[in-house]
Amino acid sequence: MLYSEKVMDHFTNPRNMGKMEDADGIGQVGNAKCGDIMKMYIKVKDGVIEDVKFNTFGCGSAIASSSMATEMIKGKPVEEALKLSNQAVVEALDGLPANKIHCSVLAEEAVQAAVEDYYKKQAEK
Amino acid sequence: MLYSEKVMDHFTNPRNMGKMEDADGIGQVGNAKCGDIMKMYIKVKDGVIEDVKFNTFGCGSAIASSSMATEMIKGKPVEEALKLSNQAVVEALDGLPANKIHCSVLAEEAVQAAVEDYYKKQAEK
Amino acid sequence: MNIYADQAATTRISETAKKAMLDCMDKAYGNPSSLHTPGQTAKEYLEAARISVAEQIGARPAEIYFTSGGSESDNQAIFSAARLGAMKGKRHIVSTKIEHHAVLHVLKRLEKEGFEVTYLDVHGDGIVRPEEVCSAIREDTALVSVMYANNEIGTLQPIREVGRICREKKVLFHTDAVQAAGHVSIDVERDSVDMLSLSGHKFCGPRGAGALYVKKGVPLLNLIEGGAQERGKRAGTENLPAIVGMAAALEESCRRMDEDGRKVTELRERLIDGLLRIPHSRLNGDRKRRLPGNINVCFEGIEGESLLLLLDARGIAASSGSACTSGSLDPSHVLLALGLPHEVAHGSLRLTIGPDNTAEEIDYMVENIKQVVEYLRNMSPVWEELQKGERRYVIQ
Amino acid sequence: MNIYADQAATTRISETAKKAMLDCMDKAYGNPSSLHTPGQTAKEYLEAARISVAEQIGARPAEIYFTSGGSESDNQAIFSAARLGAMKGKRHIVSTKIEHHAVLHVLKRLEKEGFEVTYLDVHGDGIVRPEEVCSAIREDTALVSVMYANNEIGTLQPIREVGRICREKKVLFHTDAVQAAGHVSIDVERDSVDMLSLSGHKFCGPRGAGALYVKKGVPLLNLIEGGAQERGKRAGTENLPAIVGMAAALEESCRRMDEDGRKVTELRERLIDGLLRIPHSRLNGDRKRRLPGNINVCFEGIEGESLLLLLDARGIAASSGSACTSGSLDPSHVLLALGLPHEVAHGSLRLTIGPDNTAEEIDYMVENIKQVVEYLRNMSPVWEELQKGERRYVIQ
Ligand SMILES: Cc1ncc(COP(=O)(O)O)c(C=O)c1O
Ligand SMILES: Cc1ncc(COP(=O)(O)O)c(C=O)c1O
Repeated sequence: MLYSEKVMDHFTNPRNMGKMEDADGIGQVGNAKCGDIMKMYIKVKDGVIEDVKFNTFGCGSAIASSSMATEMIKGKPVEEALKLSNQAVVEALDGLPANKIHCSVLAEEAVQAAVEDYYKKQAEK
Repeated sequence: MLYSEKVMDHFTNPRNMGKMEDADGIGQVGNAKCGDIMKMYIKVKDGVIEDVKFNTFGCGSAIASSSMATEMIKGKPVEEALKLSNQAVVEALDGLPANKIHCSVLAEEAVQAAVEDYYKKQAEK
Repeated sequence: MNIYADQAATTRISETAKKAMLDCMDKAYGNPSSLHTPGQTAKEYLEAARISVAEQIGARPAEIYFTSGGSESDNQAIFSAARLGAMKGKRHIVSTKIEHHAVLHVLKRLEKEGFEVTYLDVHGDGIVRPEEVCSAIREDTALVSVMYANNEIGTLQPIREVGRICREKKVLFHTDAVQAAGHVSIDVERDSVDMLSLSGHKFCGPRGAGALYVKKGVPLLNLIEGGAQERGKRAGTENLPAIVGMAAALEESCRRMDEDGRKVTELRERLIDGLLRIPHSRLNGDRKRRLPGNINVCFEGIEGESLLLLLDARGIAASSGSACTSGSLDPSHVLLALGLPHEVAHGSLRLTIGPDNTAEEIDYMVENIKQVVEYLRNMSPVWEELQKGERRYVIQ
Repeated sequence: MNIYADQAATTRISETAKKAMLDCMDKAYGNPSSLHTPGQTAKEYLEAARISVAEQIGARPAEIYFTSGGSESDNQAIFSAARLGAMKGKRHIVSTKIEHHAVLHVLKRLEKEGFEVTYLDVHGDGIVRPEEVCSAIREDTALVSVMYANNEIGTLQPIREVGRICREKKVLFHTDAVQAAGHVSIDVERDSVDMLSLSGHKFCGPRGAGALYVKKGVPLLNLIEGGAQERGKRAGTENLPAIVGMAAALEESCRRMDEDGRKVTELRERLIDGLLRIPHSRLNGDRKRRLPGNINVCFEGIEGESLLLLLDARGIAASSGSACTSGSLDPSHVLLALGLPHEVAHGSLRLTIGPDNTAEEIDYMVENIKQVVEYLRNMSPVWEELQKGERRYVIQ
């Protein structure tokens, strides 16, 4: 198979998929021209990511990477979420094809963008 | 098939094959280096080829051409035998592959050589 | 339900072709170059296949060269024409923006060697304009190469007109008919074609056999040097079972062409009608002038690979021009040539069907594609932006 | 009795290979480039075949490129090495006088392009000398290409030694192992080979599939441009059933190599003994260092094609290096390279046998060849001259 079982599982049954109306932080990365956009929503309470949602326009591995990333940061302190690396996502997915590694990078960036947005909004408060 | 049925018939059941001890004319053409030698023996009585034999070192079409040529000149006046053309041999054989036409030329030449030898011997008498 | 709707990628081998192959393995096991009976029997099979293939495209047997497939045929035709052209100082080639990679990548390599290539536009409908071929031809044009039918969007090119122009201008004309052969009528005389490529596995023949038609009198250089097979123009022990299978498949496809074509066109129309009912979808390529079995649509706001994989999970085998399916970053050069923006081209779906597909399957596909498109749009931030008016719809 | 003794021309496909092909047609009908399940299943078959072929020659799967056969593999290997060499100013190639046309004709074309080729002698025994390879290598040598086993006279070349020399001298080494694969042990590591060609139909696999081994790190250029198949190095939809059949056949041949080799060698020796009892006959090529199944003899005073056809009439399918079988004027370049004069080379007979041949068949062949040789000598004016002492025997 093109993808590992883990990837196919997260692709066909994505976790935390959907929008979030009252997000504390929203990050969107990628662009439609390149075929991948990820949008990540986080809800933070006491410095911990209480809830997370994502929306993705992209291929199977983009969707699976988003899904896996949300699972990996849910319940974690925001600082820890910031440290999420794309390698960690790839490993958690039992690997990605070489030409799909950029999807995991996008997931890492989406998390970072959401956290940064959260920080910004906190600062504005 | 590579060869027509006629060629195969003359190749597998060559007519007039063998040597002739008391030949009135013997012709030999071709050379072993090129892979074809034909030797033709004729017995002439009253200007008519009464008997003819051949020996050939060569491929299937060389043997078939020799055989056919002997049939075509047997019982014919020597002058007529001299007119035997390679095309006539090819036609009588229902054709030869393009790269085997030289075999029929060799047969024509072998007949001519035998007749010339006969003339020469006659002149010497 | 399991539906194979990717027949442009490769077809399942027909029973006719398989039987012909097995018979050949059994009875014609010799090497056609051998003089003995098993060899000569093999030779007879080979020449019978040549006669049969020639007949289906209006050619003479001596004008058919068997190759390993469409790519090899394309490579040999174009490299040969280019190299022979260069000897006469002709280093210009006319082709189109929507050729298969087996043509385009050869042209790219020739460009690196100093050839100049004019890639003709195919406008919004995916069809090249004969008059543009005409005006692109120059004094130093060595070759015109225009495909018979496109593999992604199925558009039929005006080969007869292009052929006539090339004949008039005395320029060599090659056509990649890999997608056309066995599906639409081909006649090298009527179409004024000098060289034509075809491939067995696109019309229910086996993989590993193709043919190159080269008009009598047109010189041809080898791509593969060696033995004297194929009149010295293509070395290598002939893949006889596959060649024989290809000939049988082509004969059958051509014999059934009218009947199958009608049936498949009807299925295609039903499928297109169903899919275009999905909002913000469009058909790629002219609706009429296309292969009977080709449907290529774009759905705005979603990406093709994920669409494809979800359809596969529902038993539908399809294809996409999405960048993600090719391992490159850009989506299909064919969809871009139609003028589609990248983000829309990413959302393409190609369904290629044949006479073995049924109306029931069509309806199943329409229903499931609708559901999957909806599902993916729901998770797509692009779709969200489109709906909110933050992004403009490209497909109305 | 019907005896197929031309296995070096092509083998009959084994039941194992045929079964593997049919299973593949049935279950792996998709295109390995497609993302859907039928495509990915096909991809799995393809990669399993790659692993299997790699294993049999001691290579890594990523070092195996599937092609359409031995000729294509040879062409790609040599053209690639030559073109890459030329970029570094290396325009000299070392090869032998007895290579197959798929190598020789590529070298001839390269010579026309300005390359210089040293064709090494093979002496009377048909075997190249490693020390002569060594001294032929120059600063500007781009490639050494020495076949593993000769197709006409079956001689095994000292590949291990040649490989070691090339490795030491840091020169690229290609070997045409088309006749060797599946018949004698090959190990690309042990043999220090950089590129190796093989062809499925020479070891009871199907026609239309071959492989090119290219050592990791050795660059490779395409012969066929287009799609990204075979990691971008060989375009064209993979001939999957044939590839899978080839892998199955190679696995089986290698598994049975020792046992079959012993059996076939015994048959070969019995056949050689029988034939050499015919007066003025000789074995061509070293008697020991030869393929298990190859017998090549010359009979003085007769011509090969007629011998061949008469044997065919008696049910024996054989081959000859006679000029007449090739359509050229000169007999086999291999026999001439042994130093045989033309007239003797014309009288050659090649019998290539396999494990399916029997001792009974061997005896039948000996008896019938004896009769036919006698018959042809009786009608041969050359034989007459030899017997009369008007011509000198070449073979005592
Ligand atoms: C030594 C050798 N090399 C190359 C080839 C070419 O292989 P193929 O005919 O499969 O292309 C052959 C057989 O014909 C051969 O015997
Ligand atoms: C239009 C076109 N040309 C060429 C090819 C190449 O054919 P093959 O894959 O048989 O080499 C294909 C199919 O892949 C095609 O669709």
